[in-house]
Amino acid sequence: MPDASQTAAAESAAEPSAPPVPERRFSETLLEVKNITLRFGGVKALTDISFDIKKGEIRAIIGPNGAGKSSMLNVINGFYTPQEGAITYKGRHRKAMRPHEAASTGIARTFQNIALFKGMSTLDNIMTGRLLKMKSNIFLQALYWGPNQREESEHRAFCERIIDFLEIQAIRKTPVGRLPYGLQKRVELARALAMEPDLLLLDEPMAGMNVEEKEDMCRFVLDVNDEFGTTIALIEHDMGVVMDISDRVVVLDYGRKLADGTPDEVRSNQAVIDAYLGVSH
Amino acid sequence: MSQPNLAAESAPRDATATERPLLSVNNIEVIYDHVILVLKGVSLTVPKGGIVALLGANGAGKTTTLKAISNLLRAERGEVTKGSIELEGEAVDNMTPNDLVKRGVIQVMEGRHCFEHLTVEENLLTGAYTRGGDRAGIQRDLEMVYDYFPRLRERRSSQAGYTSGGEQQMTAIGRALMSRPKVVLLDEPSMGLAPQLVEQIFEIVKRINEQEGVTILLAEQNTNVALRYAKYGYILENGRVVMDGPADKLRENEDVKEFYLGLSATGRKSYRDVKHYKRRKRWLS
Amino acid sequence: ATAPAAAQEQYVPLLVYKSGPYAPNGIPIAQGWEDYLTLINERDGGVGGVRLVWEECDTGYNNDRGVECYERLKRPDAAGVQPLSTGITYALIDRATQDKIPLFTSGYGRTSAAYGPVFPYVFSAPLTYWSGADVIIQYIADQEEGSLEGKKIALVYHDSAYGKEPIATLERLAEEEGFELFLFPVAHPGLEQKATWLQIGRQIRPDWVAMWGWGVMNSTAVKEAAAVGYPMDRFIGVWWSGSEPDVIPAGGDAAGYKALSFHAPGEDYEVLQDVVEYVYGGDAEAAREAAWGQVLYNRGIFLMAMQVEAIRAAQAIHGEGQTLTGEQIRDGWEALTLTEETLASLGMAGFTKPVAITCEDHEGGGQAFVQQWDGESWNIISDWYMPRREALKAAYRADALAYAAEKGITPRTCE
Amino acid sequence: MNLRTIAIWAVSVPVIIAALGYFHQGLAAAGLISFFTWPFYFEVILNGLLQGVMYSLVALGFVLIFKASGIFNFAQGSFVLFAALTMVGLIGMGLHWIIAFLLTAGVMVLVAIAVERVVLRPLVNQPHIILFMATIGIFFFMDGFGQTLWGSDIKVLDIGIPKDPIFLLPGVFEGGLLVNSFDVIAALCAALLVAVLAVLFQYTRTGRALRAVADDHQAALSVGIPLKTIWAIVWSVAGIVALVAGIMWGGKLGVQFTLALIALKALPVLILGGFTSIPGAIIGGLIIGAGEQVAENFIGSAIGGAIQDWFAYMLAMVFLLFRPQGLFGEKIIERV
Amino acid sequence: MLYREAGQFKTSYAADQSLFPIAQDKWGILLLLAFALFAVPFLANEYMLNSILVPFLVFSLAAIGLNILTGYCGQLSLGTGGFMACGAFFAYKLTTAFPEIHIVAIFLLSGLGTALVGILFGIPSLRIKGFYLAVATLAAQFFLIWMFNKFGWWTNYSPSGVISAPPREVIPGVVVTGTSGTPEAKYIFLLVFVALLALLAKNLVRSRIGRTWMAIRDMDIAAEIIGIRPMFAKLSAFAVSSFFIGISGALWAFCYTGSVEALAFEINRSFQVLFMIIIGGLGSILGSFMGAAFIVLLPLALNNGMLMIDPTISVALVAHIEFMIFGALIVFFLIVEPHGLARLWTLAKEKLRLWPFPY
Ligand SMILES: Nc1ncnc2c1ncn2[C@@H]1O[C@H](COP(=O)(O)OP(=O)(O)OP(=O)(O)O)[C@@H](O)[C@H]1O
Ligand SMILES: Nc1ncnc2c1ncn2[C@@H]1O[C@H](COP(=O)(O)OP(=O)(O)OP(=O)(O)O)[C@@H](O)[C@H]1O
Ligand SMILES: [Mg+2]
Ligand SMILES: [Mg+2]
Repeated sequence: MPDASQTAAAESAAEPSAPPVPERRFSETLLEVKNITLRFGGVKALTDISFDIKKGEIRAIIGPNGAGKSSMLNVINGFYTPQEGAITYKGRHRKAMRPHEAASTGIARTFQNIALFKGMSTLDNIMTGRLLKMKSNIFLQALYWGPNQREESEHRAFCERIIDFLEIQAIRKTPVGRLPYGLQKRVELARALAMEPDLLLLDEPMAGMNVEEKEDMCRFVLDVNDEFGTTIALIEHDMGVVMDISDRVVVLDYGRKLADGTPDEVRSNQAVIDAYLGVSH
Repeated sequence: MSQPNLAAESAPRDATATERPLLSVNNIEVIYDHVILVLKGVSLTVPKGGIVALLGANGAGKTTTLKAISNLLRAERGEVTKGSIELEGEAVDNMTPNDLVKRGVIQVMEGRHCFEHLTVEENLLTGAYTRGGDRAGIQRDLEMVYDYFPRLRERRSSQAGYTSGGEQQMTAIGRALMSRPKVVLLDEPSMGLAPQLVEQIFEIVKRINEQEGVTILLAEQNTNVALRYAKYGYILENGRVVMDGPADKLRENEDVKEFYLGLSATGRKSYRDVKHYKRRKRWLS
Repeated sequence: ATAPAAAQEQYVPLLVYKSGPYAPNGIPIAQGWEDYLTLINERDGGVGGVRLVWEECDTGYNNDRGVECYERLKRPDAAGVQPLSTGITYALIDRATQDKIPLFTSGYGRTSAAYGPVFPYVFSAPLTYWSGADVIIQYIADQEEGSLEGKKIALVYHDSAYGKEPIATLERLAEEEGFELFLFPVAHPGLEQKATWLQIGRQIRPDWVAMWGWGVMNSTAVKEAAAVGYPMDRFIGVWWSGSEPDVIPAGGDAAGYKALSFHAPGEDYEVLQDVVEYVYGGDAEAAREAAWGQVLYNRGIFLMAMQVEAIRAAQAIHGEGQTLTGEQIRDGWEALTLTEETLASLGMAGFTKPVAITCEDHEGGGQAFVQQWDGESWNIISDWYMPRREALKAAYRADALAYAAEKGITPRTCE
Repeated sequence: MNLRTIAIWAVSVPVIIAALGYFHQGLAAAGLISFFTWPFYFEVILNGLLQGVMYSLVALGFVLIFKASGIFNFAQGSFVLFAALTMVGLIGMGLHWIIAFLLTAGVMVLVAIAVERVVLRPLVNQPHIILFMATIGIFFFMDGFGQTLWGSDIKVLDIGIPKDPIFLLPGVFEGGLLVNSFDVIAALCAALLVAVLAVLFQYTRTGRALRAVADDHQAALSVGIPLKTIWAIVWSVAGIVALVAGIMWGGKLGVQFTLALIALKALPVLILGGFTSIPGAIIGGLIIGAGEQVAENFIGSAIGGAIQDWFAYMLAMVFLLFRPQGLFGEKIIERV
Repeated sequence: MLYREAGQFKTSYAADQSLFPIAQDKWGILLLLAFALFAVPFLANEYMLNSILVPFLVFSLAAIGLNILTGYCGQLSLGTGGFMACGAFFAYKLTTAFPEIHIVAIFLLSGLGTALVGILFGIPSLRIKGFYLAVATLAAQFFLIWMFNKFGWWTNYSPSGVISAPPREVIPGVVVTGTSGTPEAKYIFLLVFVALLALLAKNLVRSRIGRTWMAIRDMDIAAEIIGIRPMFAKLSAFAVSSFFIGISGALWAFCYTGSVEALAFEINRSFQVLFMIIIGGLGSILGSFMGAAFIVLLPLALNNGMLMIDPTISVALVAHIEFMIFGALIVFFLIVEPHGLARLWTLAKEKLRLWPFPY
């Protein structure tokens, strides 16, 4: 995320864009998934999947339950190692990678079944997102003095900005285990944002929210994308959301790629309608 | 409560005016951990054979209300400190969840809660625990669940811990159906399900409601669908019921339209157009 | 146990263990102590007219609990402490010396503390572990017609400070007498002896087995020995491995098992009859219920008798009929001489052998014998043995001086 | 367990035993350990296996409770002690041992019900570590209670199981292989118990409910599984298993306080077999028993002895490095 | 009405992040420390100092150590006793080999040595979790005790395997080790030393590394996905935890009992410390102190209390009843508040804050 000069630039860019949505164009490829196949024993979760994510876009992944969407994200951030295929990220080619390495190259994510640190407060959860950016060594930390204290304050300030941004000031010190579901999702987003990622993977960020909250969440996602230029890959079942905010959509079904294209293309694809949408939206 | 009751003549009772409601919750207060007051006087009634929706924002107390009914609160160090809950006129305070299931009240918990190490089929079978040795009946119902959710049949022998989110949700609902319930307390059944499946599940809910006479109390975020299938709705805010009424009336209400259905006067707005300055209006009480 | 306030009283703190893993052994000893103290008060009206009062604290045979108990019970006028555990003794040696309270560690504790110049407050009459090891070897040699050349002897020991004490002495003797020594440590609490006895019974097949065990380790050893068919009459325990709780659980299998002791088993001694009369009102059955006549009960009587005699000796120095401080009673210890006559006057004729403690020698020259379990009771089967002390005393001295050097203590001169 | 696994075990076990034997023979040849002979080696393994079954008997009680509630019951050792004490006490009152056994079993059921009411019910749905701690509370209570009731002196428990040494296969090995008849009978009892329990738990409705409870208390409640009853049943069964263990161990060692400590020997067994597997408790027991006896007899004497305590744990740890859930434990599910 | 935070506004993040954001807490702690430092040595008798306060402080340090590993990093350990033994024997070897090194340096060095051992035995934690990990730590426990018991080198070949602490001064003229130090000197030294170490621990757990540990504890997979290296996190927890535990072992041998054999640190010691942190509160430094107080004081209080009420009661019965009450109280406290005394304390404060209104 931004240092001061960037923020200023981003803010001016965040002037409301008037509807109808202008077709956004992206050229640079951030991540490319090539011929990925992932198996668990007999279960084939993904079969020969290829697609790409351009820098700066909002990319949606949709598909029926069990289609392999979450598995796809797990492959991207290194939690699962695919049996076949490879991933090119920021121009670098890789096959297997540990999740913490993925994190240090700028990939952050949220989880379908909330994976917050239940015993910690909201603020501490968000601060964990800053771990990679913090430098002071263990002795300074033990003394809590000088550079360490300054560092703690700086990062705290950063996290406070995110807290303001996501409007969760009131629950700063509450242990997250006690928060209602929707707020937990928001805290999870905050934690991911604190990592200042280049690529943000969101797994059903709006599940279990009502319309109003979804609106808020969409707003946040769009703002992150606009203001900080973060590339976003998003899994979501609410077609309204997907169609409204994503630039391109990839559709998975039973581990295979069914379609790939702009929301409008996907919406009118008969295979997609049959397999997933049911009634057309 | 300052908000006028929408249903002028207190709706749920008029259909079944003579009959006692199946379930009635009278002005309950719930406290967690002896200090956190979450429900501040919630009342609702569920008529026999009805589908009642419980709506409200995150943290409004929907889950808490359902758990209070099914007596699962104690396991979370919560307790009902005021008010009463009655099932067919009988207080349920001292019943264990097991008694309640035997009497036909079962809850589908939010966040799935499948038994990870059991296979999908074993998960379903645990739902039939209270039915004892009725093998043939259980087998029949198992088939019924598999017919409702064909995906589960495919995955029947995988450990539930390894199934996808949606599959787990189906397992959880199927598991509850296996107990042959009279009332199902459904906590966010649509969460994480593909749109097609959401419709399907609500169709199934409607079907069991109509065909088998199962009463449904439904906590939902997906107001749109919920109000389409429910006959009556309650809206919870901050641990209080702020509005209730027949589903169709609620759907017409301007506030509900704006805040729960995402419809403004001009129709559905794109999520792209929502502005920062738009702030929710809170019902004060 | 309280007396009219007017009379003089001498306070005796008792560290006991009546709970925990070692309770079966701790209970009869404590019973012996209490009964003897009661006897002195009831029969003689105290020591030189000074009544004995006591307080108990349960250590559970646990070192830190023992230290806590000591701190709780200690007073300047404490007659002395018997820690009844080698581990607790180690923890208390420095403290007691500083607090000027005598420690009486009879047949256990730090062996080299028998060297008085370095350990003025510790008394280990009548025998130390090293003496015990020496006696066992003497006895075995007698059974083997004088020569141990080429024999195999195994030591099964509790793997703690206590069990390790005899090793050095046995190693020295092995060298001198030409037998081969095998060591078998047994981890606390001593339930795991299968491997030990498989090796002993099936592989090494030593001619004799000696044991330094305590608590459940003893009975387990006897059972395991029986299970591999090791001949019981070639199995000798130290005095802490030769009491009823050690053999009764093994039932008939234990018959023939031997152990050292430094006081007689059984009931036929005047002092024990006195206990029945004065403490139990003549009811021998009630007394037997309370372990009267058992080996460890008799041990309790013996230990407390020594302590009472030390008080008496101290009164002889510092004034008859007075309450004395621990420091004064220490002087009594160093002047303690029990001859056959004094023993007889205490009703202990034949019960134990004379001791004479001096400033230099805190062991006092006691003797030990071998007893054997016949399935019903313990019987004396050997003469009294006198440990070969010249070599032992040199060893005490060397070890004690090394300790003094480490601690920066200047040894007293005895004269 | 299917045929294939059985075949694998049938082949690999003799191979491993032989390999270990040659390994030790090699060590002995190189002078690193003091002795090695094949008959003694087999004798050690045989005795180790029998000893291991005794461990399994205690481990079994742990497994039952863990399987059914996800609770690691620290108090199992004190149950063993308490059961044995009660049984001895009742025999001491002049009852026949069979009657005393039945009465004690009844007492253990009462204990189980009390534990459920007083401890488990209020702590439903708490993290495992809390429940673990609660069982430590029970441990202290039961230890104190048992001793207050029955005293802490050592007692003899003899129900007439013979304890004679037997020499097996005297034709094959010189002098035969020595085992004790008591150990053999104890092993048979344990095997029987395991078979019965394994069937009970794997293939019945109650068995399924137990496993459900272990996974998620709250969800189990929500589908109407009566935790009360389930727990009372399981703790009763565990209590009765403790009684059998108490009779065997008490018969071997005498009944007194230390009996509670044998629980510590059951830990590596449990961990190696997997907390949730009843057959695992037996197999784990066999491996630990044989392994530690071999180590103590051959290697221990070379490096100072009394190594079997840590050796058992090290052995279990090595197995865990390859299978973090134990040999037969349920796979640990890790997903996001 | 005394306990209010209203009106106390933080003007900087640094202020909000300070140790005790609420002024009452800060002053309360300072007062308590001042009392402990200046008043207690004069009020308490020798028994209280030697047998209650000193072991309490030593145990508190061990509990802090274990709490870092188990409470903060979620790695269940039953090897505390073994690590305490490491500290004790390292310190003994060091101070007998280099008598000129200052005793505090000896303690810190033996803590560092123990940290290395901790890392070694922590390696299996990269693969083994939960109760299964307990076995790895138990292996450490039994192995270390066996090693110290078996090899004479550790005890400078003392025939019994018992080491006794040589007298050492912390400042010229004030001996704090062995039995020659006065109870007051020992107590004050321990109080200051333990308080400082506790402060370090508190700082660690509220810094980056503490959050790393907690993340691993709460959900290791998610932690890895936000960029935490599990190996670093777990091994650092083992190291830091063993550091504290090692020091407490050294203090145990040097300042409390004055002499120990390896068996003093057997498995029961590990359980004892584990009880402390569970009763006191997992993941709480304050809880470590409370738990240590509970486990050290309660048995003594029960024991002394019963004898006070009825001096003729048999000590065996007292010991048994003490066991029963102790067990029952553990269960009772867990039922009242599963998250330990520290949590109970916070809840009480929360109630106080709301007082006189119930919610
Ligand atoms: N670790 C695993 N082991 C075994 N099977 C797995 C594992 N992870 C995923 N699967 C299987 O792979 C398939 C795809 O799962 P995934 O979670 O990716 O689905 P999804 O598209 O995210 O579905 P949903 O929308 O329901 O979350 C499912 O059938 C699931 O059971
Ligand atoms: N175990 C608990 N301990 C303390 N507070 C709790 C607990 N469970 C819930 N709460 C609090 O109770 C309030 C209501 O929670 P509840 O889960 O009932 O809301 P909900 O309406 O179901 O929300 P959602 O739509 O997010 O599921 C929340 O503010 C939450 O923080
Ligand atoms: Mg998914
Ligand atoms: Mg909810």
